[in-house]
Amino acid sequence: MHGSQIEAFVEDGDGVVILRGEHDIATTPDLRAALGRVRTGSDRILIDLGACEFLDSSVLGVLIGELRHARERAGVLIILLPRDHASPVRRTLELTGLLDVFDVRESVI
Amino acid sequence: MHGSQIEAFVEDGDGVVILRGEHDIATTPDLRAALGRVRTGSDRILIDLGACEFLDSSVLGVLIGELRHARERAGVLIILLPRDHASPVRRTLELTGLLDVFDVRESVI
Amino acid sequence: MRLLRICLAPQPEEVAMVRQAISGVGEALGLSPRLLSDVKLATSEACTNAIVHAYEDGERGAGTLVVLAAKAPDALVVTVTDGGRGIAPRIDSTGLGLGLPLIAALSRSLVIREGPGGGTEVEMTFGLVEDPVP
Amino acid sequence: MRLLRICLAPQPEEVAMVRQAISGVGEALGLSPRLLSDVKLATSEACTNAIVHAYEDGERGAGTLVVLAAKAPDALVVTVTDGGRGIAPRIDSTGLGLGLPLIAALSRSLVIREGPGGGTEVEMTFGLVEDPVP
Ligand SMILES: Nc1ncnc2c1ncn2[C@@H]1O[C@H](COP(=O)(O)OP(=O)(O)O)[C@@H](O)[C@H]1O
Ligand SMILES: Nc1ncnc2c1ncn2[C@@H]1O[C@H](COP(=O)(O)OP(=O)(O)O)[C@@H](O)[C@H]1O
Repeated sequence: MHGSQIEAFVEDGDGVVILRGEHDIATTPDLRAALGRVRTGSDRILIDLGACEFLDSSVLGVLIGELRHARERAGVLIILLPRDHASPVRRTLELTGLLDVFDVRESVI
Repeated sequence: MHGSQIEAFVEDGDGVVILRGEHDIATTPDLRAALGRVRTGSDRILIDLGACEFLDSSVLGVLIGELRHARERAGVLIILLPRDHASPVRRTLELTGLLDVFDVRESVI
Repeated sequence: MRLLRICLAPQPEEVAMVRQAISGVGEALGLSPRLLSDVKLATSEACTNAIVHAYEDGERGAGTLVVLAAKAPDALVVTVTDGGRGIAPRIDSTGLGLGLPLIAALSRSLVIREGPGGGTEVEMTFGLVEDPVP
Repeated sequence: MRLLRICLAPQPEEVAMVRQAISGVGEALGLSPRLLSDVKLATSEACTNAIVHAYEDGERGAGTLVVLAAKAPDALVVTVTDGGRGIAPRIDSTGLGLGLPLIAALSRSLVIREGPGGGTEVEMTFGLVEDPVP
């Protein structure tokens, strides 16, 4: 699948954004908008990359921006990663040192 | 001359820092300290590069940091450049687009 | 040996297509899944840089972006060329500066030079088998 | 033809010495003042990157930094090699990310590859006369 999809909702007070498929400079505006929607009123944001097949450095830029937002308002940002440890998404976060920067958990998708 | 020298003083309420010679990663700690000394109590900082023969991107990093400081406290940062338009220092600021970012004047050194 | 040549508009929506094309090339060469994803990411980053940095906002419409892939004896060489203003640091870049070091980390070698049309040519060489120490 | 080879400790205080040495090389080749200052700045940035990024804080003491200069038919080639951890993006870099694009802007071509000892080799090629369009 080479499409991309973004789902955003609030559940039990948590803002949840699910990325599916491939995400890059073309989808970061939608991602930013989705985060803006769920951010209001949620102290905890979950970004679920369990079904994300690709992300580039511009998406990482949005994730880091979100982490700064979260820290400024003493909120929490959690990144959920594909369970497959060989997934490209995991490797990209590892190469950029971001596995150590984010609060990272395993996705159940 | 391949040495480097930093002079810092307050004059008429302005914080003045004069860089002479070559400045790089080895001299940025002294530059930061000098700026810290003159910053207190001065709304206007002048960094005089009129006798600066070389600066690298780590010095530019300090200058940009100082510009942020200045903006945060609604102060002013002025960069004085060598009169020689072919000077390496001018070219470095030009290449990095910083001639348009800083308030730039001509040095009388 | 040339494996791929695509000319495209330097627009964000085009990058996914480049990744798909370069994946096809990599699969045909029998690259491992990890190498394949490295080639995709590096190529994607190089295209994104051309799209974001090579052209002034108003000039992207007339801009060009060419992606070439060629097989060397034991390597895949991917070249991304724009016809833009040439590489230079931009203090007001909204990016994090991850692109170039990421490409350098993903490739066996990275060459940056002026393109034939005055823009930037980014040439990335990848091994066909994974290096012993990853 | 090799013009220079210096091995030095990857320490901030050493960079001025490298600039002085490479200036001597450039002057001997009759480079224009502008080319000379471009070579100095690019070489300085490459050394600084090796000093700042190649080694973990505790390991710089045992680190190496080698600067080579060689003359090609119509070019000066400067190579800066460290024995560090290899190039990769570092999100916590305190730098502005100006170094690599600045080197690319200053040089005719920039090559980044793994060094023989596993670190990073940065090869910068400069023309011996200024390009017609600066
Ligand atoms: N194709 C290009 N054309 C012009 N400038 C470029 C190009 N690619 C990269 N650059 C310059 O190099 C800088 C560093 O690029 P990169 O490491 O990808 O970081 P980022 O894109 O986050 O700024 C960019 O900010 C830009 O100034
Ligand atoms: N010799 C090197 N060894 C390891 N990593 C390097 C080296 N040179 C550059 N890098 C990586 O490339 C990134 C970009 O370098 P540069 O453009 O000079 O920006 P900065 O030094 O301001 O971060 C650095 O943050 C670092 O992660």
